[in-house]
Amino acid sequence: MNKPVSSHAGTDISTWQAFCATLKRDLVIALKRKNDLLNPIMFFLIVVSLFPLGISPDPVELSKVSAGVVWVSALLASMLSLDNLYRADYEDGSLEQLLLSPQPLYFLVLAKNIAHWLISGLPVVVLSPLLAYMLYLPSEAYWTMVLTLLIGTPVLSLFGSIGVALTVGLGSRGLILAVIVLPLSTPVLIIGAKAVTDVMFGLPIGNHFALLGAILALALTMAPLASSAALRISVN
Amino acid sequence: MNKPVSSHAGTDISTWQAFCATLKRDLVIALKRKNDLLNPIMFFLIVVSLFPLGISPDPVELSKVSAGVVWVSALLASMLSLDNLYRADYEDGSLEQLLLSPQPLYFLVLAKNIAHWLISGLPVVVLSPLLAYMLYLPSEAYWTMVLTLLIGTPVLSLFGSIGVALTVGLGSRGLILAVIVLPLSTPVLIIGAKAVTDVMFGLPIGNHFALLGAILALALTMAPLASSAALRISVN
Amino acid sequence: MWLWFSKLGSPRWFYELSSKWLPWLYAAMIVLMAIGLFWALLIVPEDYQQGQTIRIMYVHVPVASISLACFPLMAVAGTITLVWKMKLADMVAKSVAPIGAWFTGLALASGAIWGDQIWGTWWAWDARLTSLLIQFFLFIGVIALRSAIESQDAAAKACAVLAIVGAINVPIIKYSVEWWNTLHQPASSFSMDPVAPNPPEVWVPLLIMISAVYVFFVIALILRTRNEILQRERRSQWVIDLVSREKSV
Amino acid sequence: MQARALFCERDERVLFSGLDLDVHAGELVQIKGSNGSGKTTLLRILCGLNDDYEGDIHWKGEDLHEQRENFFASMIYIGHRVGVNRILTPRENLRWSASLHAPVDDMRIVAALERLGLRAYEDIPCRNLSAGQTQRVALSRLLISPASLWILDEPFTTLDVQGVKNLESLLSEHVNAGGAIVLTTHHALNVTCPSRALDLDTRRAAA
Amino acid sequence: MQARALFCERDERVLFSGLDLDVHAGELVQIKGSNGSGKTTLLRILCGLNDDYEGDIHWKGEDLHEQRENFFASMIYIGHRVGVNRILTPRENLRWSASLHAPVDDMRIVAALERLGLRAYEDIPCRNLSAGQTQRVALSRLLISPASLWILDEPFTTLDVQGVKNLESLLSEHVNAGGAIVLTTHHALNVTCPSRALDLDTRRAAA
Ligand code: HEM
Ligand SMILES: Nc1ncnc2c1ncn2[C@@H]1O[C@H](COP(=O)(O)OP(=O)(O)OP(=O)(O)O)[C@@H](O)[C@H]1O
Ligand SMILES: Nc1ncnc2c1ncn2[C@@H]1O[C@H](COP(=O)(O)OP(=O)(O)OP(=O)(O)O)[C@@H](O)[C@H]1O
Ligand SMILES: [Mg+2]
Ligand SMILES: [Mg+2]
Repeated sequence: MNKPVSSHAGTDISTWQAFCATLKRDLVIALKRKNDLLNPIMFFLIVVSLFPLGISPDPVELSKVSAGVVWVSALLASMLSLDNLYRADYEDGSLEQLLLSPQPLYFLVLAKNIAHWLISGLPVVVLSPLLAYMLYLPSEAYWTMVLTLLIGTPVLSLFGSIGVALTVGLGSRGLILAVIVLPLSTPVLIIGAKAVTDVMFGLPIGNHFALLGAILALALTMAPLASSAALRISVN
Repeated sequence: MNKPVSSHAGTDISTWQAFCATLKRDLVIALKRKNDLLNPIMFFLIVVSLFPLGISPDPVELSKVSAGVVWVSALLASMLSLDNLYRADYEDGSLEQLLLSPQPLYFLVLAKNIAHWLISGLPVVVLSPLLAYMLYLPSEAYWTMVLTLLIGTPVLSLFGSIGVALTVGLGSRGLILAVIVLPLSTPVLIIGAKAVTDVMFGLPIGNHFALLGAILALALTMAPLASSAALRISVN
Repeated sequence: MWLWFSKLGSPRWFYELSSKWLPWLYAAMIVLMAIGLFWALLIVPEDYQQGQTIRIMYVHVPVASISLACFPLMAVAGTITLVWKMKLADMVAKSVAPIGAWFTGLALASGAIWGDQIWGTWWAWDARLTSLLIQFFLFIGVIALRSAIESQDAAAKACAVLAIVGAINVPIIKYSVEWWNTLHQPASSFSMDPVAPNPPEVWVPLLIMISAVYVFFVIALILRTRNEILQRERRSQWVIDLVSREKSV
Repeated sequence: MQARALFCERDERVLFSGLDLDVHAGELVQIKGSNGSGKTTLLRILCGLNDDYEGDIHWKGEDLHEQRENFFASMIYIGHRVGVNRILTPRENLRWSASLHAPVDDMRIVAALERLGLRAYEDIPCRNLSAGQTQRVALSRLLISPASLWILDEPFTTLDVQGVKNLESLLSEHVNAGGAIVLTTHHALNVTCPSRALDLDTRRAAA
Repeated sequence: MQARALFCERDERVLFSGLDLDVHAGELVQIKGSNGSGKTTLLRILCGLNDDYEGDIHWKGEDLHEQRENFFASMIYIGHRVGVNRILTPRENLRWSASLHAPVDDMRIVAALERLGLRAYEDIPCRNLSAGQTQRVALSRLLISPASLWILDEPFTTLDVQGVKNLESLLSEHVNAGGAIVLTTHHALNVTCPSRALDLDTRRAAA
């Protein structure tokens, strides 16, 4: 453990330490509530398995829609888990403490977003091949699906964070969040699902990845700023 | 306004008054937050339109999956709006007051469930034909879809209520709720979606309706009891 | 420049100035509407393919083009709100959201009616249609957020953030949707051919209708904003004076 | 109301054991104790919200569990979480609270709010009230309820000096009219009615 | 810290106008006022959480908005919502709070908790703590923070008699060591340091 240092607002070291501490804190909270770890996966699994039930168990039919279904489910799973991102902190006052930190809010918000992705996005990515198998996705498309999800889910977390930050002070949540976040996420969904479908038809997909990467870069730089601004407004 | 009456625990009149007051209260809260009214519909609309984006815009493809997609979206919309059912009351202590009421909890919980359905289920049913059109559902299946939704969505609210009641005391929600509620709701989903598909193929569907009706009757009598018990446990 | 800017930010100044503009705008709208409608509905020849339904174009295109302009406008107003904390900008932003939603809804509706006539379907998952639908959702999101947040100041800033984020995304959405659907959709039947191949007797009235609807849009925006000004400034002296003057007249 | 041989532990720490508590009509019982000594836990056990205990609780001579509804009809509990919806106005909140027991007319609601100094705030959403005002809305319930037993967990929190006095006189009135009160507070109570204190700390020290 | 000509209204009710408030090092300022008089609002404005006001606030001679980070580095705020996560333990909570300003070692965290009477509760999830214990966890932050200005909103709520004394001596120590404190409370403060009161009610009555 490091010695008490006198605080120098925004020095790199203390910013880095605050970043790490925030990341660690959110991960510890998630670990303690084991649900948080299990739930995104379970939700993803359940939603994906609703489709064969609702649509048809026919392999040919399913394989045609599988890419879309996996992607839509990933989107919904990510969005549902967003609710936890700032809510508890808002209710117990931790969010005020975060806003009153002398460290740049950008990094603290980024740390929270990364933690959220590690808890809810990454497991979905890891689990996706299994579900793709269950939905008869052609095996040549597996890697594309995993990779698009790997690039796409962080974007969902980052965009989603803006929506949660805007709505954290409101009484009713859940749905208003969805109404704000889902439209913003459509490009990622379209590109991601299309890449997987294209691979199934043997089409080139370099373009899709370039696009997804560009969106991710944009989201990484801009979204935490928007989230920070939104948090300050919500806590007012 | 009626005169102050001395309270006789559980007399029919005061139970009925408590039922009405609770129903009215929840509706007023929803009306005051206009979002609560709009959001289930918007969510339903948005989720339904995610599927064409993820799957394919092709009418032939879409019409095959349309029944399943509408049903799955209705299920998700109903489930997401569940979060509001007891959460706010738990946080501000109103739930404790509800539990300490001398009136039978069954009716109070039922009133809350009915209010929830009126706010989130009914609009979805009303809107479903429009979405069915956008997904190219064959027109002969419209009525079946609306009717199955009309019987099915109350069941979703009632079953969902049990899940929320069980999880209302927990820090993280959203997902754990989904994990508990979705499996409970699959029978309704399967039967509802199958009825619609069967009608598209010209098969008889009387059976499906009988089943749905039976489930609804069961849910109406049992689910509020289970919710009541769950609430007592959660508040402990 | 700065003086002008801060003057523009004063709701009162805007209110008084717009009072002077409004009669002119009404006149312009009536004249343009009359000419445009008369020309479009009665003079323009039937299309050899589409028959009378071509006349829907004179509603559809202006409405659609305005609905596209609304989001950027809202984002600009939002930026001004956030950066210069100008109250008037937020009043404009608040007023433009429902108008934008309505115009987007009208574009969707008029397109759907037209589509039913010539494509035989009310709806198709075509690029343009889909991206407009998503933009409609975004408008609803902004309106929902505004009505959900109670504090006026917080609502203003929150909606500004959402409008800016949305405005960055609208082109991305549009692009991704366009590019998504080119594979599956036969371009010919769904293409919204530019008016270029058409003769001037078709596009001149269209231009007139576009300007008429634009003037209508500006009027609606000004009226809504004035309404908002009166509501927010209802306790300031000049509004009280104004109201008492109106009453005495 | 009688409680006999109550025993409760949380996290393997015994909060109280063999605790006997009798509450009679016309009496105020103040539960004292340092932070974490188990006051809130005790109150929640008494009012039937917490089942994690051993021992018996009787109400009018009969076991509590066998006549929950009768008990609930004549008891009112206000806890750390006050049970005031933030979206509804004080008036609407009270109307609903009342209807759970016995509906009352609007006059009484307004009178109750006025008595607690919330005149002119009847129709403002509770989220726009300050901490103390919200507490007052909750306390107004006492005035419109027919309950004879009041169970109050730190009812004085966030009240200002005037509010504290007001509440104290309210408590005295209720007890003098034959009601019973169990409450916790850290502040020195100043009431004009028969009152008694139970100190959980000294009990434990003695044990 | 200086505030000049503060003006704030909520729901069209003017809470204060033309309010001047100077807080100097080595001084405790107690904001008084009845429920709903605007104490919480004033504190939140002072600490930069609330922007809905008119007027200027200066910190060390410069405008607050232009040096937010410096100000945040030497200010600590504890409000009605105390900022204690219910799942983490007191130790983890404090470690994170500290790291937002300047990380401190575990020894100091334990010492702070001990000083506030939470020995043996360091590693219990905060959800299992009583209301007063949670408040104490929040107050421990004061001891591990390098901040010189403390802004506290009703810090005495739910504390027991011992806890109140403890906190009062803590406040006195801080002020005597050259710190500054702004706080609200409805209870009669008993500190051994220079202190001053600002009563929002009498100000408004005078206006
Ligand atoms: C629901 C259905 C429809 C929607 C949502 C829709 C939407 C749009 C949009 C957003 C524009 C762009 C306006 C601009 O760039 O200024 C537009 C223009 C246009 N639309 Fe539609 N449209 C629909 C149906 C149709 C149909 C059925 C036709 C007839 C073939 C049509 C013909 C046109 C034409 C000719 C233009 C002008 C093209 C241009 O100036 O670039 N639209 N529509
Ligand atoms: N979010 C809000 N929106 C509008 N008005 C509010 C809001 N919060 C508080 N108010 C109003 O502002 C006034 C002051 O509230 P504030 O919380 O500052 O009071 P306070 O002095 O802290 O009272 P208490 O002693 O009860 O905590 C109250 O009359 C309240 O009705
Ligand atoms: N949900 C819980 N699970 C386990 N232990 C708990 C729980 N809630 C409280 N405790 C423990 O029970 C003890 C008593 O808590 P209680 O809330 O009854 O105290 P209290 O006397 O009301 O204190 P305060 O004056 O701070 O409100 C505390 O030591 C606390 O750690
Ligand atoms: Mg307690
Ligand atoms: Mg306060």
